[in-house]
Amino acid sequence: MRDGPARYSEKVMEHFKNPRNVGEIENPDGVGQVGNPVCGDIMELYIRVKDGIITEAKFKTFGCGAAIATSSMVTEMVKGKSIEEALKISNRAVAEALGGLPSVKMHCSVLAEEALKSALEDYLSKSKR
Amino acid sequence: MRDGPARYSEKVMEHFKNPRNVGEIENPDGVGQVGNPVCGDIMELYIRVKDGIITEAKFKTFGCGAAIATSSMVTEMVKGKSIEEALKISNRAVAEALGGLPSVKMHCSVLAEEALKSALEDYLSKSKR
Amino acid sequence: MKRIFLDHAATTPAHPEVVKAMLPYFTGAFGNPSSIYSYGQEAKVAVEKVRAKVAGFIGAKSEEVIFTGGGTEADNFALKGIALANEHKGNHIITTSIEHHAVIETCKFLERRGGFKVTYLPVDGYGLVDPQEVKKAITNKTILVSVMNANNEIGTIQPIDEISKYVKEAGILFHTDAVQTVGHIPVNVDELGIDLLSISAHKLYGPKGVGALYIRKGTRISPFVHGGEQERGRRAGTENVPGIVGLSKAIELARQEMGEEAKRLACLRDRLIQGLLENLDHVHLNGHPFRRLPNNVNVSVDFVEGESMLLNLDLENICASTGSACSSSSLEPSHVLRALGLPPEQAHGSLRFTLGRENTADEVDLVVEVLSRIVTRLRAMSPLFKNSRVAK
Amino acid sequence: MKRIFLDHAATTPAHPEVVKAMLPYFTGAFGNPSSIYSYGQEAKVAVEKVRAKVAGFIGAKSEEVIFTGGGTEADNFALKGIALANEHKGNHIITTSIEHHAVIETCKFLERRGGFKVTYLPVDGYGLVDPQEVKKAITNKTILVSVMNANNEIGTIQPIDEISKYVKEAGILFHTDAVQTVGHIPVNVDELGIDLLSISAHKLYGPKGVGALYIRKGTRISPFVHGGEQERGRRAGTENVPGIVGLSKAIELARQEMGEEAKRLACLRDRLIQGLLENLDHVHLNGHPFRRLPNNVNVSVDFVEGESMLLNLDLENICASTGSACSSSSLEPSHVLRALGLPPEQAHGSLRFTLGRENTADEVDLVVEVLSRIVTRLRAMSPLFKNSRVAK
Ligand SMILES: Cc1ncc(COP(=O)(O)O)c(C=O)c1O
Ligand SMILES: Cc1ncc(COP(=O)(O)O)c(C=O)c1O
Repeated sequence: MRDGPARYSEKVMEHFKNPRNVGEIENPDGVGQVGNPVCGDIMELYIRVKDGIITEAKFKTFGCGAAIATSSMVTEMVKGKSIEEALKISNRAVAEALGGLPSVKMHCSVLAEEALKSALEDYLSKSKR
Repeated sequence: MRDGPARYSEKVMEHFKNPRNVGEIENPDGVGQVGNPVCGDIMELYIRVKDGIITEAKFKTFGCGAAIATSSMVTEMVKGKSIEEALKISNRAVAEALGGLPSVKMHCSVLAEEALKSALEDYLSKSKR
Repeated sequence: MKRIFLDHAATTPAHPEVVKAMLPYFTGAFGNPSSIYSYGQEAKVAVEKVRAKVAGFIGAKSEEVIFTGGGTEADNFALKGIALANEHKGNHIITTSIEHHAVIETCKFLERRGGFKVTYLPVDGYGLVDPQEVKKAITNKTILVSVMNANNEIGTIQPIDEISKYVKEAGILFHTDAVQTVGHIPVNVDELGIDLLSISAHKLYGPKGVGALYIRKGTRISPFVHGGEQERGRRAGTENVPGIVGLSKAIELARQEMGEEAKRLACLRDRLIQGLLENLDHVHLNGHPFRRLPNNVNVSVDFVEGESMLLNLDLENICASTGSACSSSSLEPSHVLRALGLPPEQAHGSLRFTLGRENTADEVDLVVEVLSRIVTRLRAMSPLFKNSRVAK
Repeated sequence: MKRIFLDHAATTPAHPEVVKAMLPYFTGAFGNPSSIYSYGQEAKVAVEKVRAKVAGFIGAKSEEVIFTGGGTEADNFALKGIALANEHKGNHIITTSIEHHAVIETCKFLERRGGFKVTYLPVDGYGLVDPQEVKKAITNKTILVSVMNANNEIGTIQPIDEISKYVKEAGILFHTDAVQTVGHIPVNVDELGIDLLSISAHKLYGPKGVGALYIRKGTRISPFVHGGEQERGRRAGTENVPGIVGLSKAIELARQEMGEEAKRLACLRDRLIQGLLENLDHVHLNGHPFRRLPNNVNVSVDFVEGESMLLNLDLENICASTGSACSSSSLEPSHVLRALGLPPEQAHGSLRFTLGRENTADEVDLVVEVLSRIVTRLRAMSPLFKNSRVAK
């Protein structure tokens, strides 16, 4: 209990304290940006794709503890996955991987899913060109 | 404080604990009875009169602490007084002699005044006959 | 002389264990449960833990218990909250004529200002509500029935489960004021079949100024205290964390001790009743001979007035209570005793002794002895006593 | 690492002297003030003695102070009680857009269910209410004006005395929520010219779950909690005697220490504000530069969100608060910051530090240092910060 508010799981706090994959990718193969300042959460998600497999993922996030933790988690989850597999990652999966989220924070996992989808779509539309 | 509820003065408690003139007078010169069981107070006041002076006064009372104390006090106050003087004894005077009464208990002093008046009137109407 | 406290229905001392449990939350763990840092969340965790304990004790789920500022607030919340949330369904409430003022005055307020009609059911000579009367009183406008679990003056325990059958049949919400029962006799919301239940901590060796309202899941109720989001939006105001912890500790102790204690108290109660009836003439037991709280003794002593007995008892360090008008500012004797049909003199001559944890058989015997002396003395100055002797 | 508590506007620890003063009333002197035996009357005497103390502190008479179950209840009582007692005169209430939820939600309730119209006055960029605006808003239907003495989030102190002139001129009742001021800065009901004033004990080193409402003599007000005759019929429910004694002790301590302490806190406050503004770019002070509570610091830190700063501070044992949406279940940022006209990012990036009795200059310096580190780290992962650098 001493290392985080009761409502966040240890896993959330762990990712919040040591977020993985913070930063940007230069010339990424896909970028997603979701959220807006009005509602208090903005996520940017960058991916690098090689032979249909996501080899790298990074994020920048303005938002609460859950927003940062879900960003971190989703970038971890997506690495090594095919585009198809990545498209199947749901917000619930992200939340579950974090040991659950308080109900008022579930929207952060939705944002993470949307950021990922948006990056994947960006990649797909670019690769179609 | 330890010897009585805060709301009763020491004097009230003293008269309550050691009421003066409890009892009846046989063949009294005047009797007053006021109050009724519905409102929880009944006072009977007996007087003996000699040469226009009240020589003895006794009471019987069913009622609260204040009712008993005012009965006791009024019988004390009336002794040695002329009828005329006794008729002037007001409920306020009784309450004051007791060091004051809580406002919700002022009606007990009214009852005492009425009991006295009633006993005096009884005496006066008897002596006219 | 040691004080003999026989007014546990009015209030109880906080158990030393209760105070001990509360202490850390005043100064050390003083966080506000609404704060998101761990310090506040620790307070929140404490509150949620004890909420589960309080809920479990009455067979409820955690989320069905809302903490309040006392039993009176719980009653206000229940009645006003249900009335407001359900006025589109109807404007009729059924209660009894012997409820605590917290229920009666709230009902009167709803009549005066809320457009509600309230039926105040009569009781029989023992203070019992007839379930059939409840059934008969139900109309298609009835939205709530409120019948207290046990009466605070005469100790009569109502047939709540029987009443609830009729109330449930009609699909109506059922509230019970359990301020005098929780922690004293078993109370289970499902067995009683009730939807709302009021608790007050200071009646079960907990602190004053804390209570709880049980609200069955799914019950539509409007908040009574508006403001912040505390208690999931149902009761605003910074949680009284030490008080809530104290209530829970009191309940934990009751869970352990209530069974044995109720038996012990019932013995003392019967000893006191018997002692009074045997040692004094013209004394009547008020309330039900056996459907009564294990700690309640209520008698009427003919020819003497209650307050004067009380004061005399007080002078001998015995604390009791009376339904006499003289003890209230309204100058009316207890509405409960009047509802039993007691003649005014008997209502004015009532005395209530409510036993508790520290009382002993010796104390009970002493009270009988002391009261006999007091009554003899007061009767000697009572015009009613004289008349009664003349009449015989 | 020692905890640095900088959230005294949320709650304060009870002062050890307060706890000490309360203790006897839990177990020893536990009588019910409504009981007529001396034991209960002793509790009553204690309550009346401390009532005089509380009243004296705000320049009121004893009988003008009613004890409640907290600040929220006091606000509910004031607004609903006045509304109900005066609805024959009019149905309009004036308040501000930066009141505490206890006032705002109660007003919304009166609008929704009581047929009242409420004007929520705007404030300027510092959070100040313009007395002229109050004057303009008054109609012949206005029965009550409620403007808080000082705001709990941004610390801005309102010109209550100036406002009250217009309110009094119009013969209207004036309520002020003084939960954040009583015990911290001088508050006198006559100097402020107000008719009703809310107090909460746990904001001034008293216990949680106790408060008071000042009601100027002669003010018509309906009870909020119905039931027994306590508080001369104005607030039913067994008095929380220990809590009331605790509130009074807290006030006694404030009377002695407030003057010096306010000066000390104002120094710390200014040190913290200066430290933050000097050590961090893109930080703005929210609220008024000098018309503010001596213990309140509220800043917006651009490009980072409040909860994430709070959590990081918490990890370093520093307790603060934020107006960010993320800390509430409504997902809206603080209504107070929005009323100031702050853009949403700045509202989301707000931090409140409220100082108290135990805070030191060293702690303040440490907080500046720790927060600078945290902000640098969080900005490094913020897409807004990057964009801002690009934009320059
Ligand atoms: C039956 C009953 N209901 C309600 C109450 C009110 O509880 P509280 O004193 O906690 O306000 C009491 C006691 O006063 C009571 O006996
Ligand atoms: C300005 C203001 N009003 C009212 C309240 C409510 O007081 P309480 O927490 O005692 O219910 C608070 C604190 O929460 C406050 O800061």
